[in-house]
Amino acid sequence: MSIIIDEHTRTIVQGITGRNASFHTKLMLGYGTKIVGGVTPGKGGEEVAGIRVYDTVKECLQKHPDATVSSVWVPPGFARDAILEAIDAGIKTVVVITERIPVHDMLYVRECAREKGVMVIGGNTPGLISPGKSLVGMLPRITFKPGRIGTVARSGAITYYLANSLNLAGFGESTSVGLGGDPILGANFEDILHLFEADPATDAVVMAGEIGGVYEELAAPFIKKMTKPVVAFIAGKAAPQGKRLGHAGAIVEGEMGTAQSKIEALSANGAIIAQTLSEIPELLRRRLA
Amino acid sequence: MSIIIDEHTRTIVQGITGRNASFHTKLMLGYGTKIVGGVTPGKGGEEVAGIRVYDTVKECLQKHPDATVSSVWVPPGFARDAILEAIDAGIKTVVVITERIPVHDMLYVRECAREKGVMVIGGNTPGLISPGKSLVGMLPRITFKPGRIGTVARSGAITYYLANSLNLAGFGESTSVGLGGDPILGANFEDILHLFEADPATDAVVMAGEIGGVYEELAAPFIKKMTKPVVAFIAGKAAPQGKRLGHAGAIVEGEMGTAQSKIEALSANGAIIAQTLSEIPELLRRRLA
Amino acid sequence: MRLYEFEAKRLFRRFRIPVLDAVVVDGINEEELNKITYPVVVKAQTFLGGRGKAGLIKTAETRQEVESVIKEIIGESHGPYRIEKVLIEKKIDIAKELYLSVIIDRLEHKFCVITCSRGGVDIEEIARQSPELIHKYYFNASVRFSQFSARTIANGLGLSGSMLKSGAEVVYKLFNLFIGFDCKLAEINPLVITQDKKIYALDAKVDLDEDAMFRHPELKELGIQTRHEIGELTEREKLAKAAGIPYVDLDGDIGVFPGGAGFGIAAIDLIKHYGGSAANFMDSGGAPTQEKLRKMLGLLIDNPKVKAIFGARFGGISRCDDWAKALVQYVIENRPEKPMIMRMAGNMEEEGRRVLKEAKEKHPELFKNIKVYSVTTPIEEVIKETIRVAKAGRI
Amino acid sequence: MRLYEFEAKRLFRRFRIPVLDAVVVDGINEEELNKITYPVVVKAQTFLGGRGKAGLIKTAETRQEVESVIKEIIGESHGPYRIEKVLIEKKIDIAKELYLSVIIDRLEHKFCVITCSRGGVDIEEIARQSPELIHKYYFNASVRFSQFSARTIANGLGLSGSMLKSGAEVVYKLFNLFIGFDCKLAEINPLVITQDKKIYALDAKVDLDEDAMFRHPELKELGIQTRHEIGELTEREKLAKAAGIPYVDLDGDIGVFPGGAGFGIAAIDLIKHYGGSAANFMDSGGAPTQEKLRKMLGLLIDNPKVKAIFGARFGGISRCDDWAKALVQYVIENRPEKPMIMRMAGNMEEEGRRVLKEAKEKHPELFKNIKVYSVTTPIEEVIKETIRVAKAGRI
Repeated sequence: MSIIIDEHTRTIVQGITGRNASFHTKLMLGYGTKIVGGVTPGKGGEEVAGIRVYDTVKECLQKHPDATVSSVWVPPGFARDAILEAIDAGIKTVVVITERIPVHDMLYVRECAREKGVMVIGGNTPGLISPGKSLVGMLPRITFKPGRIGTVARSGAITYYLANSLNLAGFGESTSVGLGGDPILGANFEDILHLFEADPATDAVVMAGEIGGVYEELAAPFIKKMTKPVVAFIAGKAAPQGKRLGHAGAIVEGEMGTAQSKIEALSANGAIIAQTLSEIPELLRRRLA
Repeated sequence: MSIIIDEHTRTIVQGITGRNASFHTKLMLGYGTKIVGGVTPGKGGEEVAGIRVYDTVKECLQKHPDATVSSVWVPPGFARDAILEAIDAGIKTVVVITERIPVHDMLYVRECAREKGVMVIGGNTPGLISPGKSLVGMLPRITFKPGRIGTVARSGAITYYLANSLNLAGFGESTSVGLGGDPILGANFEDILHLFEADPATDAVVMAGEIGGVYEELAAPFIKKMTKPVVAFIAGKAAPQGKRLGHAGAIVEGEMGTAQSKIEALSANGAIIAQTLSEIPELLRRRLA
Repeated sequence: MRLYEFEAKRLFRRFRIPVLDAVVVDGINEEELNKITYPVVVKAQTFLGGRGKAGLIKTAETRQEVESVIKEIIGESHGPYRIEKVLIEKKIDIAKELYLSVIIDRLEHKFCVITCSRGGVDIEEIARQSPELIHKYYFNASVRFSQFSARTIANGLGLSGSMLKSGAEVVYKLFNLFIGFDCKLAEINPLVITQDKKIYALDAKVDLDEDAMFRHPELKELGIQTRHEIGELTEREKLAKAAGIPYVDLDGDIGVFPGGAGFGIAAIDLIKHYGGSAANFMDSGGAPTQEKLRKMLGLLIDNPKVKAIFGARFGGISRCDDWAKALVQYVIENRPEKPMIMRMAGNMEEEGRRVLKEAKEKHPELFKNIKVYSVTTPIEEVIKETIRVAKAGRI
Repeated sequence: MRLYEFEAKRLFRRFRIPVLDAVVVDGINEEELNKITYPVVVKAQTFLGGRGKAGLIKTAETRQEVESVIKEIIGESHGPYRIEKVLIEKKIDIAKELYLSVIIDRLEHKFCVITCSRGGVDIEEIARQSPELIHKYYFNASVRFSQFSARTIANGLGLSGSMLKSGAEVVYKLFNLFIGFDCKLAEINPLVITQDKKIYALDAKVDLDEDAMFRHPELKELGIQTRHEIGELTEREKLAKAAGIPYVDLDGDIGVFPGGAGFGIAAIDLIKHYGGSAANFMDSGGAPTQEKLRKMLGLLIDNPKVKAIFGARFGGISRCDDWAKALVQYVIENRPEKPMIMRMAGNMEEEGRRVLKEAKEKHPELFKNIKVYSVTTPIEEVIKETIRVAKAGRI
């Protein structure tokens, strides 16, 4: 078992003919991900890595009605439309690789998705992986191994280093989910924690957050209700206040977005706080013992 | 009993300070209609016929939380906003007197109303009356008498002549509803027929339609399911094809909007067709005997 | 309100829907004709379809030919219309003709995009004969139209590659035009693809919502005015229109002076049912002023075909006292001799009766041909009485 | 991206939100100052609040006074900012000051209109002390903002009569501006009502979504350019910005050359945790080109404070081979001597290792201060090693 994707999941790739998308389509296929079609408007009929390209998601799903997951790789100005297209066509999980999607667009997309019961992951997510089963996105396969720890993080690289630290210590992942680095996200920590809590193949969860936004704080109350241990790592404790660090999601805004606020909220609700990546396996081991 | 309004119904008047609205507010009060407040933006604090005017529907309902019905008398360019305001504030039935509301506006308003379970009657309706109990709109009280016939018509004047014909023959009305003459309506024949069918105080229904639109045809299948007799009068049999007769609702459009099409659909589903107004009482008498 | 092709294409240009360069002339306009490069297509401007079959679309290769075609077409009749203008467009090499429209579906209460992979022909005919060629896409009025919907629609038209994108662009823009101008219909038939892979709206049909005109002052900038849309107006219809009165001339001899439009339509039926014949349709609108009521009456009195007037006022939003005052003032000022059989009931009836009574006492000779029944006389009795009077020529 | 008051007011004018006539000067501009009628208010243009308390808003009654005030204010410091421009507006008689803003509420994921009947003061202060004065109204992103909502909001501000209407107009337009320009914040504090019952946005604060700038070419027409928003840029930050690299100078001696922003932030924490000190924050963005990677490296090498470089590449959307090639080319071209402790893992790692190995064999002397660990060495070991090297000054 795993969450969201497994060895049976059929996926499609929106924007498949782009440089990154076509490159990672090959890597995903190499990993065993079942990609049944791609979509690029105006390129219907072409092929990428042996995968048929369609003009619209609707047409693609007419040919492949068993596809339930789409990854979106289009430029930010087209992301809103591509996500809405996937939702409208009946896709159940949309993994949005595209970064820097306008905030108003994501607010609109979130509403449509919630209304239709669709999970949107991202934007600016590296994707997710259920090791040994399926990989949707661009996570480096080398660092992920099958196991019983669920991970969820906002940053792509931290997702990789988390798995790397776990694996070097003998752990593996049931599923690793990247939430994405954009300021407004589809799925948030709480959504994913719910899934891990219900997943029989997951024994514990590691979540990694960072300064900016409120998703860590919003998830804290649910952690208290969970039966499974949660280890949390928060980046940005040493970040200078008021300095803009890279993507917009990392602006320190108000009292709620600080590393301190997040750590306090998580810790107060029973999460185990990790100061470094390398201590995470030990913290897990102690709680799982 | 009666449908939609009765002696307990609390109503408000939107656009109350206008010439027609203030005049008919007096007539409604004279009839016994319980008007608890009026709304005209910028005129909050004034009074019309002893009724307090508020700036917004929300404020009005805060003071009079028992109001469930609003009549809307604002100019057509403001109608959409006024109706949405009533719906948003929690009004359950909106009676739209305003005529010539843009078609796109009414389509939008209909969706919002249906989503919130609100009944919008009109636009371009004379209103409705449950004789002896309550009158919302501008129907002339003189022609309506308490009784057990429900009437529903698109045209205002035909609503009056129907009641007049019924009363001269000894019948009275449980409730008379004017659907309105605009091309896109909120409530349609079928909605009102459902209510009359369920109303213990109604023995039979008279419906009056006219050329243009499809509301008569759409209602026909439900008539077949009704236990109560329905007499139908359709205006426009002698109207020249393709001539625009007054309001937009009366354009003959396609095969569905003709008097012939309506009469056939209604008749095939068990409605009794009246050729003149004066024969209606006799047709009712025969069926109710 | 239906627009002429050349007007609709002005809206298209504003929304950047590709149309051909064109000139519009109402005769041999040297300056405009000098702009043309040949060959061209000359198209009569009219509201009816079937212009091709009617010989109202013609090609021309030279200046001489174009002038003779213009002279030939302008002044021709097409159904009830006289052709006053022609649109002259460059002739192009067509590879494919499609059909595309946006309408309001009154059954579903939604906007509906209709497409067909066979355009340039009568779409209703195709819908009957090959319904499988017609695609319909429904959209709620509350939902923003998305680019992906436009692509899905273009894809359903069989477009692919670069044509998918330009086709989707046209769909997207046409939908936005439909919303932006409060249309009841926006149609392109045919939407053509040329041999060199360009896409054009070759024809354009737009039907605007009259009731939304108040929020489209930009139409005036585009030179588009409100007008009567079906058929030519009679002189009396023009007078009525100028006064803001919906009015249609009919063939009979009974002038109908009703309350609302619905009863106006019913009255024509009832007059026919009882063996008479109405001279007109008329609508007073919501709450007419006394001045408007007098104008309405004047239209009937001044019509030589009218032998008697049937009047009915059921005061709702309109008031009986206003109606009575208007009647009295008109009669005193114009001293009409035609018989008027009327009925007055409803709101402010008492006051109305008082006004009538006073006037009659003061000017008995002016009111001898005027009867005003009350609520106790069934309306159909009043109609029958009017028919009798019209036939007899007197009360 | 935060706008200056005078820029925000340009957006306000475009949406017809009433603002006072004003001139903006960066010194004694004769032509502009000749347009003034006295008395006026001279306001320093800066991103921080509290200008009044800081003496950066002053009145002037005469030309002489205004010139002396301008000279006084321009060049002053306000927090990290140097005042470069002042806005000069007519002084008006204020009867009432209100607060109005539209923001994105990230807890609710909705747009939120915030009002307060006490404006012109620190709104966060009021929210703490008198929360009952603050009203919040939430709106879904998918719903059209209605005039009635604007009236309800104006009503909640205690406005009535004609002021209700003009207040509602401002609310409606501010919301539309917020949507129309993809704002994160649009604020009027204070919104003033004058003694003669006029309403003006006396101050204006707008924060735009950088990620939506691509669809607002109209900002350029309005003279508004993308910029760094908080604090003054260092020379190196300016260089980075010109190259499109998010970069912030910090105080330490370890140059951080990370993958994404998230790990860049974590790396600063971890360096501190293990007793070191980072010299910078930097983000490579999604999939950086080799050229961009070389520029990133150059920023660190050229920084005299940097004693050692910590590099980490976990190839995801970015590829290890690109990263390795960029490193090799930079080293060959620039022959840097600073030690670099790196780690490379992930997508295309094998190819990356091959590139590095070849280069090292060809130019062993250039790579003697460069170590590139693999996936089997924990990242924190690499950080500790870098701290050790930075302290020792050599590998």
